[in-house]
Amino acid sequence: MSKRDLVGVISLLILIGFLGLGAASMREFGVVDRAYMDDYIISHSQDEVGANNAVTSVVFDYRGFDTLGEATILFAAVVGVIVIFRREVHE
Amino acid sequence: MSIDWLLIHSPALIIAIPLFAAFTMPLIKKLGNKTRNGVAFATVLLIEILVIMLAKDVFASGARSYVFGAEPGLTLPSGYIVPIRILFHVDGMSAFMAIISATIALVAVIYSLKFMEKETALDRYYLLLLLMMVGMFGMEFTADLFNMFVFLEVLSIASCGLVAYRIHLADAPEGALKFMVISSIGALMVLLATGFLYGQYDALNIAQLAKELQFNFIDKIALVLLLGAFAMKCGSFPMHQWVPDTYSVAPAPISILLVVSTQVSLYALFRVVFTLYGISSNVVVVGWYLIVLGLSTLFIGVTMAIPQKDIKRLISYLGVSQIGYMLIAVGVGFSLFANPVEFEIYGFRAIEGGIFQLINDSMYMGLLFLVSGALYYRIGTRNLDSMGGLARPMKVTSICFLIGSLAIAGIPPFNGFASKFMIYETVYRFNPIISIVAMLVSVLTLAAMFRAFSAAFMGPSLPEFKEVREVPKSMILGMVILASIVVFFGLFPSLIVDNLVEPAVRALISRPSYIISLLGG
Amino acid sequence: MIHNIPYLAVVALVAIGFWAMIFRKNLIKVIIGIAIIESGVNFFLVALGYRSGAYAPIYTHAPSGQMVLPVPQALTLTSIVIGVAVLALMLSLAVQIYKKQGTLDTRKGVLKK
Amino acid sequence: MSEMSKIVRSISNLLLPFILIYGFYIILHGHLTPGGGFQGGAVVASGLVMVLVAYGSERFASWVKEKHLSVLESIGALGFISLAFLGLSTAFFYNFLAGKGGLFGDIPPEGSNPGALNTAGTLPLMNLAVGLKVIAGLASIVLVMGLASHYFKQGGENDT
Repeated sequence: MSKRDLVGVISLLILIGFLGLGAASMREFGVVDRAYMDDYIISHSQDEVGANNAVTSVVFDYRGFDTLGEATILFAAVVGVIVIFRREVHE
Repeated sequence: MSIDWLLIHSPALIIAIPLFAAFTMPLIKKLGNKTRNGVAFATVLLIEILVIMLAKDVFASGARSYVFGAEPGLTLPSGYIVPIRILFHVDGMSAFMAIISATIALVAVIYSLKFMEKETALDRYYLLLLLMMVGMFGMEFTADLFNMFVFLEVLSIASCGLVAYRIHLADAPEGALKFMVISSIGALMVLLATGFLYGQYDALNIAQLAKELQFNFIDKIALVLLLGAFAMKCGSFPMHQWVPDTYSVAPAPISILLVVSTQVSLYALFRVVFTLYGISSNVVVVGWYLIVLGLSTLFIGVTMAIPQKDIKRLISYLGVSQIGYMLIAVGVGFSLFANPVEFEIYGFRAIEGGIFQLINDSMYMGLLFLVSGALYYRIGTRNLDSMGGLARPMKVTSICFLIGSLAIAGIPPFNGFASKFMIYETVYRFNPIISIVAMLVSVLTLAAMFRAFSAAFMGPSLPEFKEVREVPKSMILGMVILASIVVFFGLFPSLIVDNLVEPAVRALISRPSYIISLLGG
Repeated sequence: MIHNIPYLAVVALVAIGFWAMIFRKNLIKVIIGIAIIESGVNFFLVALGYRSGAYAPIYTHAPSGQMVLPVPQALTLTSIVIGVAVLALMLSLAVQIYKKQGTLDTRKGVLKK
Repeated sequence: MSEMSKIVRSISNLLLPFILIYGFYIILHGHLTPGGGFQGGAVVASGLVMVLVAYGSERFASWVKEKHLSVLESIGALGFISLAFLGLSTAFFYNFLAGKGGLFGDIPPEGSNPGALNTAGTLPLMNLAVGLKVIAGLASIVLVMGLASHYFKQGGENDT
């Protein structure tokens, strides 16, 4: 086992212990005790946005700006792939 | 379309206009190169003007918030207690960062007009450059953790495409992949931390989270994840290896934008430390974490820089070590946060020094990268050993390089001296040893830069460089803009500190006013 | 503790991803490691939004009862698309690296300098 | 990628219309049922990719050019951001059609309902724009990668 592997093992163990403790002390799965933001969206998505699907109303209205960023990311990735695979690099 | 309307909507417009221009780029490709360059230049110029207008307003009359998809000013839905929509919050610090990004982007586009002329698919180059700008502005303005993650990814993916732009270079895909791996790990850590915080408080807004934070065990995990992620992205030790590999393969105008993007990560780090956690965290531990991170970054960066033969790798390693100064200064300030007396005496001034160093760093690092790009443009190599005697044919370039190297080493009367002196002074009162190490690093920086200068510009003219001429005018213009900023900031430091840096630092440290201006009393 | 098994599964996924990243020598496997971490984080977000016994937050022919939280689902959607974009770019770069160096082994020059 | 056998090609011809219809259904009903622009776009794009795999990237490229796809993608993105711009009289991303009674302007009845298409304001339009963008984007990623792998296999250098 090389030195690099040892460092890897130790950092991985620290990470697992750290996240595992955090996950174990999270609130119980399936029990949401505070949901001010989500309850507002569930109860207002029909009268404010007019959408039956609350998730879509979040995606395109309440957090529409995130979706613009997401569309931008996909756009940038497509452009990046095209740039990486272009044939001629000099004019 | 009055000025008022423009100011109200400017946080959104500063993001939306470059996005619109970027999306149009593939459509206007057919209209010719002039149109394409014109659109790119006009967009960055317009954004620069908008940013300066917005910053002037913010410095004069306080922070501005923007709500996406609802009436302006309605940060909470009427009669409700928590924010639902994505909010932008532009305070002094965000405006300060936006000025840096907009200026550097403008210089990068001016420089690219000639520098990139011979490459193909330039519409995509300018498209990605605009998207990089969008990512930076988004991270600076947003008051929403998930939105910050999204813009972090916009920034990384656009930069990755640009780093790999000269794909024919042997190292280009490797440099880009390294950058992408580090960025995506960092971004996933941010997302994990966002999940931890969301799961507890059902909120994504930074102000709302700051208001409710209890600093329990899960909050501590989220803090560690966020600190680790942004420290990784700003190129500090031990994750500094990607910086030289990435910077050296990227075209020079992109390298200077990458410098700013590391500083935007640094801004996000400061935002997390000061605004999200602030006084409710253990300030001494976090402060010392930043100081130790800064010290190791400072030292490793400069020792790696000295033996480099590739001019861009040398400058990149020095750039890594410069990040250390800001981390140390802000760490010192933050560790005194809980102690108002000492904070007033020198803690505040230490943070001021760090933030002043941030703007200075972006300017002289930008200048040095542009000069290395100019050398590459004319002689086609980055190897210092095969250069020599270039001062005679390339006078302006060599003077710019001299200004940049004196500034980075902290020699008066250039801007590096002004900010580094503030840092030495205040850090010395905190802990003399740190200050002495920082000064020592400055001397080593000077040595490295002196070696590079004499290798490239001094000595007899080499026969193979008989035909070398000065670079085209637009490239000179880009360098001269940055060089004059470096000189100006060095000659009138108090003007800049009073008018730009102090409002920014006041905004950064005042966590209660951030919360109140978004959520009300 | 036993109620938190989904969160622990998230930790396991993230750990597997990091393991693949650190110890696998093939570039494609490193990229797969990142994709695994990505799915772990997405799983975490979705798990945070679950309410026991609740229905999907869609009113079309909805049964009466509580609904699960919609925001984590939207966040997960965003994060999945981002993951696709990142994956596409990284795989393209891996193809180019293979073409230039003839190997994807991280011990033979790739990503090591 | 090279062409696959006759069986694969025939089956993919047979399946393509169904996949397209299903994908467009998901895009158009995004505000009523699970789905939306991204999900439906991914379905349609996967249908196109199936054709690409069956016929090989060169033949596919003779029907659908990469530059046409990037124009389509730009149009989708521009449509999306323009819809966001149109709300600028109030705020960026303001849903200016919801509840106004016109196009997509109806408000559905409170609570569980069968769902009407003419609701949700700008959401269906944004779904369409994003759907177009995702179809073009994902198809062009796979097309470019397929063409490149074919090109590399023939020993082509990309720095000429």
